Amino acid sequence: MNSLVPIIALTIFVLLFGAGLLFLVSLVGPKPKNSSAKNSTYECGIDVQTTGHSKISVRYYLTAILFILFDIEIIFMYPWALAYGDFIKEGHGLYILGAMGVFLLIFIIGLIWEIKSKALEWD
Amino acid sequence: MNSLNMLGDFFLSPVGINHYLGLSAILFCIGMVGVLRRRNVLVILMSIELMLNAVNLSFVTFSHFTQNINGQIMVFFVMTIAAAEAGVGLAIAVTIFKRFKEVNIEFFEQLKG
Amino acid sequence: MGADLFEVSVNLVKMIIIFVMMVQLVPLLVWVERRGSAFIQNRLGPNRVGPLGLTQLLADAVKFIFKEEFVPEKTKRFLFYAAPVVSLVPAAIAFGAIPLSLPINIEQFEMFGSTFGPYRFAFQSFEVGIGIVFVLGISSLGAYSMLMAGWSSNNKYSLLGALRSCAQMISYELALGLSIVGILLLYGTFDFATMIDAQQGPLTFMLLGKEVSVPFLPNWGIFYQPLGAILFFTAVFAETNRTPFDLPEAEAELVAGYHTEYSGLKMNMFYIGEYGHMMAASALMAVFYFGGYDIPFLSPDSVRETFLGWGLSANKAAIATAFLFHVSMFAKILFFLWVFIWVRWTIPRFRYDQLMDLGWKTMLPWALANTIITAIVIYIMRTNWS
Amino acid sequence: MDVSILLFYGLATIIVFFALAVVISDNPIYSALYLAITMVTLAFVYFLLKAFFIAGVQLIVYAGAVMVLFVMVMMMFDLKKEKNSFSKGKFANFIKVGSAGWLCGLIFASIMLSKGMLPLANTNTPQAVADTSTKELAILLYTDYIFAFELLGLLLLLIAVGAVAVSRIKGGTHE
Repeated sequence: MNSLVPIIALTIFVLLFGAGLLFLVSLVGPKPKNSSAKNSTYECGIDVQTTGHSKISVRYYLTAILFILFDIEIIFMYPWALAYGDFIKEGHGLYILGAMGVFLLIFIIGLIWEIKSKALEWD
Repeated sequence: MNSLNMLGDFFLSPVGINHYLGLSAILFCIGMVGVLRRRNVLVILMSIELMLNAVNLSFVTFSHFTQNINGQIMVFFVMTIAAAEAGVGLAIAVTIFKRFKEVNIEFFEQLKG
Repeated sequence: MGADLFEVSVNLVKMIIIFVMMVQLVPLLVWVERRGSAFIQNRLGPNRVGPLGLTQLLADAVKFIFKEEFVPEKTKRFLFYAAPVVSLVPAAIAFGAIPLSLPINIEQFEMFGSTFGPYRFAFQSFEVGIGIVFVLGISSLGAYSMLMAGWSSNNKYSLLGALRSCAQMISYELALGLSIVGILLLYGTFDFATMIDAQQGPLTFMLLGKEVSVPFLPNWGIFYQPLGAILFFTAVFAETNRTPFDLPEAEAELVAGYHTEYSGLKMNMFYIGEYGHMMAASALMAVFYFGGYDIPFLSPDSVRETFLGWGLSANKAAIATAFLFHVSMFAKILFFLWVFIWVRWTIPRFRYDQLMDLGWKTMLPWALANTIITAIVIYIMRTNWS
Repeated sequence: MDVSILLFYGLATIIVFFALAVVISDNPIYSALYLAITMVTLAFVYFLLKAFFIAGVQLIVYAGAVMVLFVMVMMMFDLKKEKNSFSKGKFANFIKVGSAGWLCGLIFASIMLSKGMLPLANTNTPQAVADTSTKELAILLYTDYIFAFELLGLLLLLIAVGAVAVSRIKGGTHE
């Protein structure tokens, strides 16, 4: 709780700072003169060809899914890394090394499979 | 004790286990309404995430108020499963979307092996 | 946040000062970047406005403020405006969680006829116990502002750039997260201050139950984790979307990436967010691998004693010591910021498939190897074999 | 008025508001962004409950990974505002919302009625340090729950294989 109040206060302050700055600038700056050429979506000077959102390669979402799975495996290593020294001090070093060894083995098999299966190829 | 009394008790007492559990119950039911009423499969997946979060919240609450760390481990596992579920669910949704251009759950009923 | 009004207001002011410092450093860095790039490319750079072109910063600021507020048609207006504002938040909070110097311990003192104290002010916006995990989590929220900007612009270049930078960010977050495991193994803590405390003094480690000391080297993380440091710094480049990994802004194919449709101050806010990320990353680099606010061979206590010897009161000595060590931390941050700029103008941009290959197929396995080697070496060194 | 009461009710209001917005908003991209806000606020609630590491994991996994994936997929789909975002049938909808509300009331009533039945520990222990509580968690996770932990590793591997296999299915317009 001690650290929560300043975090929330800083978030609110930064949001207000940004929004206030944008608002002030919109008061100061010149009023926009609109024309259809200026208002249209930027497409390197030609007329707008597509409606904005064209088809996008599925690889982006495949990358994101694999990221989530590996990210969780990495998160599982954090408490392990934190308690590693304590385990060694109590003489259970080999146990904790083995426990994570099996997990890391699964991780490595997964990584090798992903690379071999060409799921991570971009062309 | 009548229900009005109970409500008054609830809001005037200092924040304790009941309040967190109440928040968790509200979140769970909002997620449930989403699952039942929405027809977009992605929004349904998100509502399920909301329900899982509600369960996590109650786990953490019990863990805190009974000073038992087991609850937090459960939360850890639930988060893992939830992420895995979201990954596979989205993979299936994307595959169906690229084939049929459809995310409506009622359309999914007509799919055949 | 504090027990009484004095403590609360000091903490608030401190928080705002750190944020404003971060924002104020951005124009200065832009100037350094322009002059530095000119220096590297054998040009002059901006040198007309004021001495060394320093007042160029002011001119730029004025220009940004008096730009026309312009939104293209068919944009989602709310998200279009929200994206640059949101991009400030992760950087500011991540930077606020990193200790910039020793905490200041203030003893009881009298002011305006009443006594205050004792207080302990941390030299950072707020102390979070889970420092590393919190900073990683908060900085991963940076992806939202990009996606919001890319999607709300209703422009295919924006959307493509946003997706690209997002995929790039998350790919390198793996290597980033994994390279930190080595540091966690080494220090056994999430807390930044504890980590920095462990890096004081000369290089000392346990070898097979005996303590070995190397008196001429500081006890910094870089000597234990050289590979981890390299991986971390490389991943950070990709996280902050800096060259050689600034693929989202590849002009040849994507115009200007997710901020194609942005102009004026809104555009500038994205830059503040980017530079804020760079500052947080530099500070993390200093904390993890270069001893944080540590000055080699100079312990805080001896410095405080010296200040006390000069006739300063205990409170003033504590403040002076904190600021002295803050200078050390700040110098390290500035050095790494200069390395960011230096690399930008030295190494050409990667191609997108090369970038993804580097992240997934090179850096992730190496980070894994770093973790395993660190674990085994720590096991061998710290176990009591007798 | 204690700060923690203010904090709890503030955070709870934000959570409930944005959770409702997720369900009500008829643009799925906005739904996903609202859900992200809900997740971040929930992480703050975990802070309030002194589950520091869980709060960090919530930020990294839910807010930083899962929701980013959702937003990315939404943007790829380019979904417009939906015309039929809710299921039809007045009576059916009434039953659906009613049953959810009934469940909510039921849980509330059971919470209030079972008040005091759970032996609560003293939560006013001195400021829990994040490191020690995380170490406790780690020791439990790698001793009592070691089997579940290794199984989860295996599960994640299977999911990765499955996701790649599913996305390999031929056909459709997206490359």
